[in-house]
Amino acid sequence: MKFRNLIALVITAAFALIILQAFTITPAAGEITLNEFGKADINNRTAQLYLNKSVNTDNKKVIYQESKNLESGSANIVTSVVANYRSFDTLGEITVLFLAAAGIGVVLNLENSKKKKFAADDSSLILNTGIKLLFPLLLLAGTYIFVYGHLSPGGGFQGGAVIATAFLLKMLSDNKFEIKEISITLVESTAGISFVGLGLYGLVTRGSFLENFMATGTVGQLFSAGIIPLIYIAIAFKVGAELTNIVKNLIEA
Amino acid sequence: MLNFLEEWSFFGGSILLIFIGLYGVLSRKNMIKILISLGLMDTGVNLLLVALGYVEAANAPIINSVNPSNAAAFVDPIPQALVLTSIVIGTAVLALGLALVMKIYDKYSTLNISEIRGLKW
Amino acid sequence: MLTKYIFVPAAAAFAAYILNKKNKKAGATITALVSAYLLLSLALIYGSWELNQSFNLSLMGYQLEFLMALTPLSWLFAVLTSAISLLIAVFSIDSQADFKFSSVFNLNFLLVIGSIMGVLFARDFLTLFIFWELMTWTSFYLISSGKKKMAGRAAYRYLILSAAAAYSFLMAVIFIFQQTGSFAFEPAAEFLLNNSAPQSILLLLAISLPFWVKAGIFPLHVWVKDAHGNAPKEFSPFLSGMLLKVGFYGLIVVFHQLSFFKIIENTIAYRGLPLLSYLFALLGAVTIITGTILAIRQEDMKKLIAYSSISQMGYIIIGIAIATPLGFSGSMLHLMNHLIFKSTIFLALAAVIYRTGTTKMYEVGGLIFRMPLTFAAYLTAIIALAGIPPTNGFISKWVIYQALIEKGYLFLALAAFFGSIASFMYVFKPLSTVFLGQLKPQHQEIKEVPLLMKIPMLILIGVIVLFGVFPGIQMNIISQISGDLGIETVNYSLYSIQGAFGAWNSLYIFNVFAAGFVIALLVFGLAKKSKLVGLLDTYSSGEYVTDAESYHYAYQYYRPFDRLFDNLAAKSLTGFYETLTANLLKSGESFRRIFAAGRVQNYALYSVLLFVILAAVGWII
Amino acid sequence: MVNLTLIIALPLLMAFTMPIFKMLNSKLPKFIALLTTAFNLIVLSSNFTEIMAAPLILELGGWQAPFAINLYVGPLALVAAFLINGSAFILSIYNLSQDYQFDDKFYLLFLMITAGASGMVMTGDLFNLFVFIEITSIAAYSLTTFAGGSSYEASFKYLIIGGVGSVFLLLGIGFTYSAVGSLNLAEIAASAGLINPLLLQITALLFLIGIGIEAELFPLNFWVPDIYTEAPTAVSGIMSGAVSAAGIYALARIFFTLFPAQQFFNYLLVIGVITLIMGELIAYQQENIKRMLAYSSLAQMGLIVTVISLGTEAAVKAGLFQLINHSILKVLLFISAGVLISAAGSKKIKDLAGLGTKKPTAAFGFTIAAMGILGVPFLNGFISKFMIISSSLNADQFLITFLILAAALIEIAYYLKVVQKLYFEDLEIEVKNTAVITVPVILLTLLIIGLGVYPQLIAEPLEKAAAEILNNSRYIMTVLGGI
Repeated sequence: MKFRNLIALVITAAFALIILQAFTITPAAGEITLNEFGKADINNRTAQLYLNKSVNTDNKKVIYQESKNLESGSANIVTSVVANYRSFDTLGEITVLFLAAAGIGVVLNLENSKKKKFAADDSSLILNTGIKLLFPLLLLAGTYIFVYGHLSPGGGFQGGAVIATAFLLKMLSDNKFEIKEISITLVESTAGISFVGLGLYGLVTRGSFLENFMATGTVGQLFSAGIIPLIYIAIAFKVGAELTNIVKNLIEA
Repeated sequence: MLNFLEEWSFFGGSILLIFIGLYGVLSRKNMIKILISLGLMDTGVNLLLVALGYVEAANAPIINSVNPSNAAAFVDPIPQALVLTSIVIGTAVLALGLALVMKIYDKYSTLNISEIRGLKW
Repeated sequence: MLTKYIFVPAAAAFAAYILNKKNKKAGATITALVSAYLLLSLALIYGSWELNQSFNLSLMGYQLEFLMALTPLSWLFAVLTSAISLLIAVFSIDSQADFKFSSVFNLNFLLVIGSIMGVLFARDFLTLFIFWELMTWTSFYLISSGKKKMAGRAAYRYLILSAAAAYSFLMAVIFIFQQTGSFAFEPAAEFLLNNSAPQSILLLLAISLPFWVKAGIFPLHVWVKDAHGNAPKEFSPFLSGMLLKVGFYGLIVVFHQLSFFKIIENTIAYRGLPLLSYLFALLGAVTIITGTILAIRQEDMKKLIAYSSISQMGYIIIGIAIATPLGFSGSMLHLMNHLIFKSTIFLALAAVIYRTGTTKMYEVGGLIFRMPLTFAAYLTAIIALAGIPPTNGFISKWVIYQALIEKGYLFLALAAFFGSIASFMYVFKPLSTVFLGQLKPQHQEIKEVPLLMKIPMLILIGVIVLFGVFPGIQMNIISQISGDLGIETVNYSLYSIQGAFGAWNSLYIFNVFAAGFVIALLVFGLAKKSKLVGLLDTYSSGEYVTDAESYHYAYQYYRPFDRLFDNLAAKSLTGFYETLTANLLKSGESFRRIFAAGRVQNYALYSVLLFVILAAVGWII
Repeated sequence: MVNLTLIIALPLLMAFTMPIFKMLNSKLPKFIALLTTAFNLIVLSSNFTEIMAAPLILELGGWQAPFAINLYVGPLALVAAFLINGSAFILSIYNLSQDYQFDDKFYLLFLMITAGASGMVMTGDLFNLFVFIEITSIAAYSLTTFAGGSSYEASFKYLIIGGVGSVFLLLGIGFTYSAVGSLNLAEIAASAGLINPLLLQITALLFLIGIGIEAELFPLNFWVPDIYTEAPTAVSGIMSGAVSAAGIYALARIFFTLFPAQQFFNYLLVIGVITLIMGELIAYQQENIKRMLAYSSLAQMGLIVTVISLGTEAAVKAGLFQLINHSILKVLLFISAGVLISAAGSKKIKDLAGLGTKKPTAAFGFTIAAMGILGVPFLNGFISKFMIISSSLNADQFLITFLILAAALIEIAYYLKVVQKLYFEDLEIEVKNTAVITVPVILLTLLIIGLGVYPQLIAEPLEKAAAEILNNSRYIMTVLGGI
């Protein structure tokens, strides 16, 4: 092991130990420290308000398929955090992905003429057929994931990622398969514009950016949760398009 | 022993991941390995974040037919939402990094970071 | 209105800049007109010492007061500034065609004039600092615009030294501001008097540092030679004549108006002089000696005169430091006289350079046949510089000797005498090599300078002799200044000054010298003329002469004398400063090699390391 | 008065639409960028009086202030946002005469770096701050590579450092959330006093490293020279003028509002002074003009951090003024240097000799900005230098004052070298055609002289900003007051 690496090891270990130390503190009276593992005190956290859906309204109890017109109608609380309470972060997040996709296009500096293909000209029949079979299933699964994002685990990112996987597999197996740059761009832009547009519509009609302007319905039903499904659809298209774009660029470079 | 594992496999384990990742970033010569290490660090942090919101014997924060009311014990949903964001950011950075590595490889024909020192001082 | 002395030149500066683009002579003409206007209006306010102006400004939470007032001291300096700039501007009208940066020259020249006026009228530190900085910056550009390659470097050194000193000034001044809540001189002086003496002395020394630099006193004189030697030839007279003097203005302000001398009054003394004052005088003596020795070694005529300026500054500082009535008057006289004769010398040299295009003495010779008026101007001026009656230079030096001997400062007097005698050696060198001797073949055709260049030189010759005969004219304003500063005045009449051991009557001396001059002229006219031989007509035993210049008698003129000081000169102060800064900056180089070595992993390591270190520091504390 | 959320939302919208604009007309993106930044400036101005009266809290998604994400725009954030969007506006004017290869992508990234930096200064939420930092840096990674050449390498370095930094930041955010149970800055600040000192220290240091990378502190700043040198001029300009300002803001917000313990200010003071001295010393060694400017930027950042961490009101004011000056001057320096570089076809200082007469506008811009930095009277740098010295002496920091002045001396040395080269030396080179920068130079020169002659212009915002940042209980009250 080189001397430099040894130094790096020592320093990194010191760093890890210092971080670890933060978990071993025993608090004095009235002092705040980190919670022990598994003892997160949700009652003292903002999360409690989200679980109760009582940030703006005073609400203590949410009942599946019963409670109506809650401030955030999603049954999946993570979703309501991602796409409603903290949807500004999410907007930032898809922006990051968008920037990365654009950046990769710039970095790789692709010219239209010399695009490479990953798939061999004679990729195996099994692979080809299998992926042909999988492709619609994956699309369907992806769609299900983002459409039911507010009811079950899943959501726009996950759905988008699955959809992108479908295209990735297709690109890996079929050398005739081609996605036009322009269609990706259009999907990307439209999805992004709709997300910001939803936010701006909230700003215009309700007075604050990304505010929910639709009825939230009954918890647990498909048509509920206000703009959350719309946002998730936009996110899914955007993430799907962007991941596809990234993969496409990396393959073609 | 089991108790210890339960308690420390999440905090300690994720910090170990961060440690391994950090050491990898600081010591590996191959640029792709450096990026992998970066990814490892990200994973470690994400795990830690989720672990910080864990509540013993609680459910995923979804109100459904199994847990029809929010009276049931749920884990903290916020870290999960944060992790979702940070995963995407991590992915984006890694993808961009890989693209850069491809470009640098084109120029220097090597992945060894110690040979890539066109910019110094 | 005192502000007009600042704003008129400033406004004219931009007008000159723009008009000069159309016509190359416009800028210098405007400069001349503005200087004439300033001179005239200054003459009109002579005696109205109660003139003052003030502005209040609340700036970013600081209550600032800008004060300006007219004192005899500032009046004198303002008159000198505008007079000399008038002469230089007239002189430079015709030489503008030589200029690469004619517009920039005029812009900056007028700005320098305006900012000097600001410095002179300022009665508070902030105004003083602002205009001082402006003066430094504009003169920096003026020096940089010199034609030679060294000009940039010289200007650079000048600015760095000035800026360092200005920062020490700023720090001290703001410290005082924190204590008194005002930048004005009076509260500051009061505060300093009541403060503990060591701290006050330290503060005042810090405040005076820029003035020491500007005045070119010994350890800080390193910028003078190159700046003078490389500045545009039209600016050198102003640089040497006026800009150096502004430093003395500042010193006088610090010593008297900020009561530096009062503060050190009760410290340890040597022969009745506080040790610190003696130290200053000693610096003056060292300045005289170094300046003189280095001047003798010079091959470049402008640099030679620059070193002579350094040594002459030594006289002035000695007189100011000992602060006796005679010493102060002597200094002020010498200050004025030096301004006059040194600008004459530089103008004469500028005329030579204008015609021949070189500043190396061994490249010219015998110009007396082609440029008699320039020669006359130079001759008169160096007679004054060497301190020979009946010129003004003698009188001021005489008064300073009187002051030194009166108190019995032996070493200082010796240094002064040494400087005076040795100055003869170096001023004689350009005289004999540039003007005397034989004309070079390539200079056969050159003519005397045009009329507009002649006029300033003629005026200056007249003034040198005038003040040589009637020092009372100068003593008139000097006595007002000493009165204002609380120094006793010296007895004087129009043509005599009362010294410690008798009076000087310049009228007698003038008559004696006039008679002597007539006799000498007769002898010269009647005696047999010598034969003229070409300067490069050298006997070389048939060997092929490859380097004719080195056979020129001006080449290494004082070589035997130089040898005496070779060891000393090798240890030049400039070199010392440069090694010092180079070593300091080398530490930056090692910084760069250690840290910024291009390894991204190291960069990442630093961040982890910083975390660990800071955590450890926090843990230890 | 226009809703301030638009400052972030509109660039986002425009960025998403940029590919479509490009399809409509290939010239459109650069004008869209210009219009968007101009619009942002108008939005900011329209909110000026309101914010001067009381800080503005914008609840995003309609959720009550401390419980979800909110934007907090106080006087300090307003000043910083003005700097960011102002720099972006000026650079957009400069960009009008530039051609980039993928111009839609360039302008969308450019808008996003602006929006990211604006978000950094406006957000009131810790995790949101992280997201905006990432937006800014990812945009910067990509923008750098527009220059081709070695810029990929520079970008890769920044990416690695940024990646490590984001891990630090996330850890800090995780710790804070786990301890306090909230991500809102005000809520954290309100209960920060109760946190165990050891934990507090570890958390604060994590933030110090994470944000120190954006604020360009020593020794976290070695990616800076590479990026500034290799990136296109407009990107160097925005990084130096806007992103670093946002970094400083974030640092100040974290340490004045969240962890106002003397210990951390002492750390920052030491780090700042080292950054200052080291930056100046290394800048002096540089032969490459952009690298010189980069190290000079580092030094200025060090100076600002030093002064601000003195922690008195006068000092914070001085630091902020210096920050404003730095943004104005560095933008001007970078665009003039960019023009000079492309005229000479070289980044070496010695190859720029004699461009003063051949490229008068750019050379004038460089000179006036250099003189502004050096603190020539009647230019803005003079006022800030005066305020800095005054405030640091007032805090009895003689050594710090001395070091600041010594650093300023080195700064004079290397800037003047360039100015002299430009004007007083000659080199026979063929001058290439370059961008026209008359409008930005005039605008910035007016600002430089305007602030130098009449600094009172920004006295009120600075006063309020300093008072705001120093009083964290007011911040807490303003945000939590709604409960």
